[in-house]
Amino acid sequence: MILALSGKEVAAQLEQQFPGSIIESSENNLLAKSESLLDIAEYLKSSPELDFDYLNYITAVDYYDYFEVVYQFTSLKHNHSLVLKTRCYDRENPTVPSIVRLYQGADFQEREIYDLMGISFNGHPNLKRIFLWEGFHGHPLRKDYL
Amino acid sequence: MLANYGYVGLFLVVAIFFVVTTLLLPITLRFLKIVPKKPNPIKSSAFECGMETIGKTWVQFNFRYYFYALLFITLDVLVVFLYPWAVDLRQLGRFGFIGMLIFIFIIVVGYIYAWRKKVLEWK
Amino acid sequence: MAIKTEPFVLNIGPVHPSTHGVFRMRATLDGEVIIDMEPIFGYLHRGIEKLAEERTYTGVIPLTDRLDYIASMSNNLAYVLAVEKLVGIPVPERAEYLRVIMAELQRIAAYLIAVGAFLNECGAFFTPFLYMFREREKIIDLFEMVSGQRLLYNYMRVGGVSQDIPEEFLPALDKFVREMPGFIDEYDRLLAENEILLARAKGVGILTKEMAINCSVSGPVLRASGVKWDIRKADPYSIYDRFEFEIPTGEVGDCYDRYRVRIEEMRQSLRIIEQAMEQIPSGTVKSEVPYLIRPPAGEAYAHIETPKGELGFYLVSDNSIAPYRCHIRAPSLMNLTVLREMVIGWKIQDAIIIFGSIDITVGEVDR
Amino acid sequence: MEVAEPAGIYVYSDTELDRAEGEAIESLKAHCQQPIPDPDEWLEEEVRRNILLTSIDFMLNWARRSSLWPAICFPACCAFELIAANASRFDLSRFGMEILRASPRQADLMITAGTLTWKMAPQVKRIYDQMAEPKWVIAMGACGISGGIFRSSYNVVPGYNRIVPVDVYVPGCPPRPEALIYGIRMLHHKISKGRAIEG
Repeated sequence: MILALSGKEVAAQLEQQFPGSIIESSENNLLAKSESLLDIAEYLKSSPELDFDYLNYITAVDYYDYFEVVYQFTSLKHNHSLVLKTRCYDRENPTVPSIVRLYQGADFQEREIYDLMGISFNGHPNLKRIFLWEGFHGHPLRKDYL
Repeated sequence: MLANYGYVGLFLVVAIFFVVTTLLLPITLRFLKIVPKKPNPIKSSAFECGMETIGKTWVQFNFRYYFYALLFITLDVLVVFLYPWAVDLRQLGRFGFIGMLIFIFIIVVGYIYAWRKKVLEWK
Repeated sequence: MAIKTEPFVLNIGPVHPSTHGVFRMRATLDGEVIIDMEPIFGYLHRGIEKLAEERTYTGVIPLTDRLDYIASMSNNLAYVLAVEKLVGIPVPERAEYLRVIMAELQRIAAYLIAVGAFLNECGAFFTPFLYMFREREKIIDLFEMVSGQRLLYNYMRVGGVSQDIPEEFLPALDKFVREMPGFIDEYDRLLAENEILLARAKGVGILTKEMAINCSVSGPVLRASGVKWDIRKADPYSIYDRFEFEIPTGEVGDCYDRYRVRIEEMRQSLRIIEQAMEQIPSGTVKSEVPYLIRPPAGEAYAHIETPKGELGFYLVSDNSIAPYRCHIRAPSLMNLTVLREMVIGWKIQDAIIIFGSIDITVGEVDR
Repeated sequence: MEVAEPAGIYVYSDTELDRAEGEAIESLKAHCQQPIPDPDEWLEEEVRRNILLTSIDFMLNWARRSSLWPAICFPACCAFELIAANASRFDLSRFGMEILRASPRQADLMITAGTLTWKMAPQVKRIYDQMAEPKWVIAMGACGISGGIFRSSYNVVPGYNRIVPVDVYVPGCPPRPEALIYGIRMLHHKISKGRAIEG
């Protein structure tokens, strides 16, 4: 049975590692600042007792006044999983650090979010549209797309 | 003796007739408008999985394809000489047989040399 | 004397017999060896996630059929589990057993296509493919009895399944389950020690365990690399914890291991179906669900083990009748992350085999 | 035989290739907003033909319709119904459609099995143009006829007749192999009524 780690425990651990990086932590997910996302993911992957080595998915949701990027990590050894979220508030050019260096599986998913939602990931080696063609105007999955 | 040449002549006539008809058939069918002819630039361009071809195709290829061609030609020449020898083996008798063996032996030496030099490895 | 050879760009493009649909590889070649390869998607991007946002929760089910169109029962199951997790609807026992039977039958049908297409690309021109289609037709007859459709079934509903099985379904299923191991042994005898397949698939396209985990690969491709990870065992959904079955894993992670894992998993699925047929209770098949489901605001993620890998649905609801956001975690798209590393350095014909052994469906890649 | 190391990952910069493909798609999308009329206006008007031509027409039409080879245009789900129709149960080779030809050069019938998106449209148009003359098109499935269940999507062409002239429409999602065979039989009737020799 995959034990979904509660956001509160992990938040406590992360707080003393990176003070001030956790905005809020509810029962089943963990909201972090987007600036410190990269080293949180680094810590989650490298720390022995957490050891999240498998990235389930990355997705993005458009809540009109902010974008929310959702990551779910799983540890194949300890059989537990964690949902990590970040938010970016400006709508013209939302950027989130890319975690392709840590999880190569994030490559296509980040390109898909850039293509359909318009969130650009700085640090991504090959960020361009994955499903639509180059000249396509706009990002279809946004709520204000016609 | 003359009759034998008759057969060769007959064979030549049939061959020419066959070649001429296969060449002229599409032209006559097109003339009779049975085969429709609607050329357009896209139809004459190369088919590459539905995309235009990218970049130039006259590139410098790897050398190993050339080795294969060379080896094929050397061994193919051997086959051409074998045909007339095989047709009247009984008249040639033992002398012809030994001669051909020597000829084959020379070619096989070249083949073994190429084999030992690992030319046939498909890297 | 080293002769400089120039690279040459070739499109193994959208219209190609062995790309399992419309998938394009832009390969840079030196002679036959691939120096570099860029996968290009999007030729079948129908925007299913956008369409899902303007349909009711029950209306999205036909959309999920068309995701991985050769395993549409599994897609339905994944979506329906996500909605039930969001809304919290109990599912009657008989419906749970029916879902497991249909999902496992669909796994066998999808593996038959996967192995058939893989061998088709190995050069066994259509012989094993037609053998395996002969068995798949039997499974399709069973599905037609149940849902009336041959390929896209739209069979499962939130809270159960759409209709009960006719009474001649179980005898037909019993006949199928008794015959099928014989056919699988027939393929195995035909293919397992076949020296052409061994020569072309053994040691070709090796995927190491670390790369597989790092690239979030899932399904038979991950298990063939030696990682014992199957969601039916790791995170048992519906009633999979009541059946016992093994998880076959390969050692090296080459194309031959992926072939072996798929053949073994067919046998395990047959075992599950046998156990499910014995324990199936009678009773209702669908719990009371309002016509327009209006889940409480919140989010839910449910993932199941489909023949391609871990298919997950991430649903966000804002207490309206349509999902606010419906993200689909497509296993085929993740499995393609490793294609570039596995293909570079091999010849084109090996690249086609490696791509065939990963076994993707473009409907799920492009969504 | 060491290989000259390629300049960077790609020998060409692929972004301008993508942009070129993008413009091709945009121009095709702007150009193809109206459906192309189906090539069957000659079916209705009664053509007076003398006997000699009719017998040649009959013979040629019989030859053409009994060996239609389908070209490969397999985007989505209908492809598996087409393969099932080709497999041993609903044998399409009874009608002379022995093999699914991979290249359009050797094909004279295009069965469009699947949803057409705007990114795939230039490729399908190119495949159609590269097929040899007397060629026919069967639009298979609801997505082929009118975009089907994905009609309101931003990336789906509402029907193949925007891109290629369609001869026979086979409804269904996916249509059963029997429905496809019925559509092929209708195409056979249509070919047998046609004029084999133009002009």
